[in-house]
Amino acid sequence: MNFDVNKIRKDFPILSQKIYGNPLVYLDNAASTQKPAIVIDTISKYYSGQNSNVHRGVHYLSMMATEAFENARKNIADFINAENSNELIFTSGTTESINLVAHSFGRKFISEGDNIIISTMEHHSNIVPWQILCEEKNAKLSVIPINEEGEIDFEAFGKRLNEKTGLVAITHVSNALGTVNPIKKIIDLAHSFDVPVLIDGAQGISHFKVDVSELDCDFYCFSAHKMFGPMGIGALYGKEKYLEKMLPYKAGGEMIEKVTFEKTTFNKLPFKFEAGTPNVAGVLGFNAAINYLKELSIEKTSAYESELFKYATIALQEIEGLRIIGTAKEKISIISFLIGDIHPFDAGTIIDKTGIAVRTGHHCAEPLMDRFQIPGTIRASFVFYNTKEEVDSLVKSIIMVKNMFE
Amino acid sequence: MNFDVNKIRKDFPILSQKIYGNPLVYLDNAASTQKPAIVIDTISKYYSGQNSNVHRGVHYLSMMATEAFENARKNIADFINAENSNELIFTSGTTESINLVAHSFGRKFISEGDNIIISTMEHHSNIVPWQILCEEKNAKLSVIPINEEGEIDFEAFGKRLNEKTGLVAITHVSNALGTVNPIKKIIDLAHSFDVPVLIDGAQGISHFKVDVSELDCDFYCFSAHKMFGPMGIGALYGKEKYLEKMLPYKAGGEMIEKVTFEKTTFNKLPFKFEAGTPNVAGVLGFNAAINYLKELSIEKTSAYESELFKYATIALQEIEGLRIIGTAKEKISIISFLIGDIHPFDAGTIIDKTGIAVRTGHHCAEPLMDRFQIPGTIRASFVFYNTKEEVDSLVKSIIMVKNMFE
Amino acid sequence: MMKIKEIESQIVEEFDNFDDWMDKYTYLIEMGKSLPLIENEFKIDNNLISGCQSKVWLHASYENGKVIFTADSDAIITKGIINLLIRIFSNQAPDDIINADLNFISEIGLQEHLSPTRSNGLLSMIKQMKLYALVFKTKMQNQ
Amino acid sequence: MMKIKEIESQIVEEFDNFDDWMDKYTYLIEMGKSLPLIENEFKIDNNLISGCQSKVWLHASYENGKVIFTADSDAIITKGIINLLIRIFSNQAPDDIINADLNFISEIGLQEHLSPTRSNGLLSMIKQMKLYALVFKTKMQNQ
Ligand SMILES: Cc1ncc(COP(=O)(O)O)c(C=O)c1O
Ligand SMILES: Cc1ncc(COP(=O)(O)O)c(C=O)c1O
Repeated sequence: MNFDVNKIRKDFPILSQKIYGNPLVYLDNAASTQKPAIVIDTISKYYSGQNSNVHRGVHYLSMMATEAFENARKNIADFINAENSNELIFTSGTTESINLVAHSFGRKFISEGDNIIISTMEHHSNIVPWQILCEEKNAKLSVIPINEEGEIDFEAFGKRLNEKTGLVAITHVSNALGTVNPIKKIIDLAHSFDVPVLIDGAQGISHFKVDVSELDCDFYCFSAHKMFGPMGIGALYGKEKYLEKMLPYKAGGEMIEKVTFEKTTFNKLPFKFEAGTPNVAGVLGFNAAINYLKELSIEKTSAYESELFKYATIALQEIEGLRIIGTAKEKISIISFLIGDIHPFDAGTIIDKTGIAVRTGHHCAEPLMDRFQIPGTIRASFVFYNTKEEVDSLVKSIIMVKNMFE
Repeated sequence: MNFDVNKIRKDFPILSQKIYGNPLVYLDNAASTQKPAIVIDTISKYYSGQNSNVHRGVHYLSMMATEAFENARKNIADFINAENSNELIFTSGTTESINLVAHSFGRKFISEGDNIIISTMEHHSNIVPWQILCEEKNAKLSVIPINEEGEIDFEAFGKRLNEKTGLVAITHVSNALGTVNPIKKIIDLAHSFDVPVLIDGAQGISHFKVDVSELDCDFYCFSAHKMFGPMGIGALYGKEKYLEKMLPYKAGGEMIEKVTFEKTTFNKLPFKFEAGTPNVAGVLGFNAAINYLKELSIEKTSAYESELFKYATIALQEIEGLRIIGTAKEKISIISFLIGDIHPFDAGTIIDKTGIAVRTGHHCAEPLMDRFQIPGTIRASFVFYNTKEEVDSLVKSIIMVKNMFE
Repeated sequence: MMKIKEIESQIVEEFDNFDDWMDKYTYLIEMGKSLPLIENEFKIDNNLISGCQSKVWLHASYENGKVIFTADSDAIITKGIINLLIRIFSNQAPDDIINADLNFISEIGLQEHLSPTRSNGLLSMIKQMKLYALVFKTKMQNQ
Repeated sequence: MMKIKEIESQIVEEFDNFDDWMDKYTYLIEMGKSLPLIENEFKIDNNLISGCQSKVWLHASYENGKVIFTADSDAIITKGIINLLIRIFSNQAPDDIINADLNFISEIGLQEHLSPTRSNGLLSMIKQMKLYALVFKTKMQNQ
C-alpha cells in the first residue's frame, strides 16, 4: 500500500507528545481529530498578516480577507460537490447546523400533526433539536428502531414515512457504533414521498468522499474539528430551494439587506444565515484541512483506514471477554466495546494511564445505550494517522485492564 | 506617560506589514482588533500539544483541555467581576450573545403588549433580534431618540419606561459615533421599574474596566475579536436568576442532563446554553487576550487612548470642510466623519491606497445614518497600539483626498 | 462604431500614460466627472444595482440593434468606472456585449475592483449590463 | 475514633508503599472491593450524586453526634475512592467534616481526580458529604 503513515504522522505536531512518559496513542478521533501543521500555520499566518473583518470593507486587508474567506467557501462547497457555493453556510459546527435547520426550516415547514423521523442511533445533537421543535409544533418524533447489530430497520423506516412526514434527519455514520447508514436508499425513498432529508455528516465526511449532488440530500451538516480543521467552525449544506424559503436564524450584521426601525429586509444567500462577524480564521483553517485531505486523496486514506479497521476489529475480538457493541455489515473507523463486566470508566482510567486516549461513556447517545441496556462503552476511533502498532498497544492495555480488575 | 507604544506595537506581528508599499496604519479597530503574538501562539500551542474535545473525557489530553477551558471561563468571569463563573456563557460573539437572550429570555419573559426599549444608535445586532421577537410576540419596539451630538435623550428614555417594559437593550459605546452611554444611570432607572437591562458591550469592554457587579447589569455581551482575541468566540454574561429560568437556546451535546426519546432534561449552568463541541482553542486565545490586557493594565491603555483620541479629534477638526458625526461629551476611540461633499466610498478608496485602513459605510447602523440623513461615514477607530504619527498620516491622506476630489 | 476589443485597447493605452495609482485615480475621477448625464426619470430605485457601497443607477434601451446604456452614481470613482464600461458597452450589439471578456480591467490595474465581494460592485454592473443585452436579444428573437 | 488528620496521614503512609501508578490503582481497586456494603434500600435515585460518569449512591445518617456515611458505585475505582472518603469522614463530628482540608488527595497522587470537571466527581462527592454534615449540624442546633 503506497500510504506512508509515518510520513503523514509527521504532519501532526501533537502526535509526538508523550503522555505519562508513554508515546501518545490518540484513538479519540470521533470526538475530535488532531490538526496538521498546515492548518495551525494557516491560522497563525492569517492573524499575523491578514487579519481583518470581512465584507463591505474597502481597505486592503479587508478585501484580502474577504477574498480568502469567499474562496474558502467555494472550495469547501466544491469538496462536497454542491451545485452552488451559496448553498454552503458557515456555522459553528454540526450542532449549530442542525439547530439552524430545526429553527429556520422547522418553524416554517413543520405543522401540527406532522412527524419527523430520526433513528435510535442519533447523537443528542440530532435528537434534542427535533424534540423541542416537535413539542413546540405539536408534531411527533418518530424513531426508526435498530437491530442487535446496530443497523437501522429499513422496513420500519418505510412504514414510518407518510404524507405527514415533514423531515427525515439521520446520521451518516453512528458516532457510537460506527454503523454506516444506507443514506442513499433513505434519501431516495423519502424523496418518493416528497420528504426532505437531513444528513448528520459529523462522522461521515472525513472518512469517505461525500457528494451531495449525487446523494441528492437536502441538508448535510458537518464540523471542521472532526475533519482535521479548527474548532468553532462547521458548515451546513442546504438546497437553495429550501434555504431561500427558510426563516432567518440569528439576526444582526451581515444577514440584513436594509434595516429601518419599521422594516428590515434580509440579505441573499448565504449571508442571510450568517449574522455577525464570521470566524474568518476558522474558515481559512477549515479550508486548509480540506486541501490537506484532498492532497492526501480521500480514496487513499479511506483504503488505509479500512485495512486498519479490519486489523483492529480482529485484534480486539481475539481478547477473551471483550464484546463489541455494533457489528453492522457496513461499518467504519469506530469500535465500541465492553470488557467483561468491567465498568467503562474503570477501563478508561487505566487505559489512559498507558498513554492511550479512548473515550468512555454514553457518547452523547443515551437512547442508544438504553437500547443496548448498557451504561456506556469504551470507544476507540481511528483515522489515517493511526497505525497497527497503536492497535497493538491498545490490545496490550486492555489485557492489563483485565489483569487488574478480574 | 510611561506607556511605551513602540514596544507594545512589537507584540502585534501584523503591525509591521506594508500595504501598497506603505507601512500599515490600522484604524479599523472597531470592526476587529489585531492580535498580539501571545494570542496567536496560545492557539498554535493548543493545537500542537493539547488539542482534545472537553468534558466527560477520562483521558489525559481531554482532562488538560477541560481544565484549561474551565480556568479560562473563571478568569474571564473574573475580568468583568462576575459573581460566579457559571454566569459566563461562551458564544460565537456579541451577535450570538444577543440572539441567545432574545430567544431564551424573550420567548420566556416577553408577552403580547410588552415593549422593549433600544436606542437610535444601536448596531443591527442589537436591533434585528428584538424586531423579530416583537413581531413574534406582538410586542412593541420602543426607540430612544438621540440629539444632534449623538447622545441619547435620557428624559425620553424615562418616559418610555413603564410596567409593560420587558427589557432595555442598549449599547455601551456606539460603534458608529463613539458615544459612551450613561449605562449606570440607565440600569438604575430601569431597575427602579424592575426592568432588566442588556448591555451590548462589543465596543466597551476593550476600552475601560467593566465591572458587571458594580454596574448591576443583567446581561453584558462581548466579542473576543474586538478585544485582541480570536474570531468566532465571545461571551454572554447573565445574572443567574435569569439564566436559570430561561429556555435553552441551541440543543445538542453538552447542554443536556439526560436524554430519552420521551423526555430530555437540561444540564446546569453554564452548560445549559453551550450545546455542541465548544471552541476550546478560541476560548484559550480569548483568555490569553484578557491576560494580555490585564498585564498592560487597562487603566494605562485607557489613559493613553484618551490622549490619542483628543489629539486625533483636534487634528481632524482642523481640516477645512471635515465634519465629525457624533460629538458627544462622553466619547471614546471612534471618530466618524465626512469630508465636504465627498462620498465616503470615494474617500475610503483613496485613503486605502495610502496604506491606511479605515472603514466607510453605514457601520451596521442604518437607522442611525438615516437619523443624520447621511449615506454613511468614514470611520477611524483607535486602540492603544495606534500612535500620533498614525493620526498625522491620516490627516495627510485626508488632505490628499481633498486635493483629488475638490 | 468601434468594436469592444478596440475600445478596450484604447482605454488600456490611455492608462498606460500613468505609472502611479494617484494619476490613474485622478484620471478615473475626471472620467467620473465627464460621465454623460442619465435622464432624471431613470434615477429610480428600480434601476439601482445592489451590492454596491455607493448607489449606482443603470438604464438601458435598445435602438437599431444596439444597446444604449446610461448610468449614474453618487460616488465619483464609481462613476469613472461606469464611464469606462459605458464607452465599451453602449452602442454595441447584444451578442458582442454578452461575449465580451473585458481583460482591460486587470490590464489597467483595477483588478482589485473585480473581486466578487468588492463593495463597489464592478462585477454586479457588468453582470447587469450583460443581462440587459440578453434580455434585448431574447426579445428580438421572439418578435 | 481517630481524627480526620490522623486518618489522612495513615492513608498517605499506605500509599507511600507504592511508587508506580499501577500499584496505586491496584490498591484502590482492592479498597473498592472491600467497601462495606450500603443497604439496598439506600441505592435509590434520590441518593445518586450527579456529575459522575459512574453512578455513585451516598447515604448519610446521624448517630450520637457523628455522621455515618455509606455508599456504593457501579465502577470499582470510584468505589475505592469512596472507601477512602468514608474512612475519613464517617463517624466524625459535623464540624470536623465541614472544616476538613483533605490534602491527602494530592499527596497520594490522585490530584487528577480533583479537577472540577473530572467525570468521576470526587469533588462532587466531597461536596455532598460536607453538605450532609452541614444539614445535621443545622438540625441539631435547631433542636
Ligand atoms: C456595538 C456593536 N454591537 C454588536 C456588534 C456585533 O459583534 P459581532 O459581529 O462580533 O457579533 C458590533 C460589531 O460590529 C458592534 O460594534
Ligand atoms: C454523529 C454526530 N453528530 C453530531 C455531533 C456534534 O458535533 P459538534 O459537537 O461538532 O457540533 C457529533 C460530535 O460529537 C457526532 O458525532
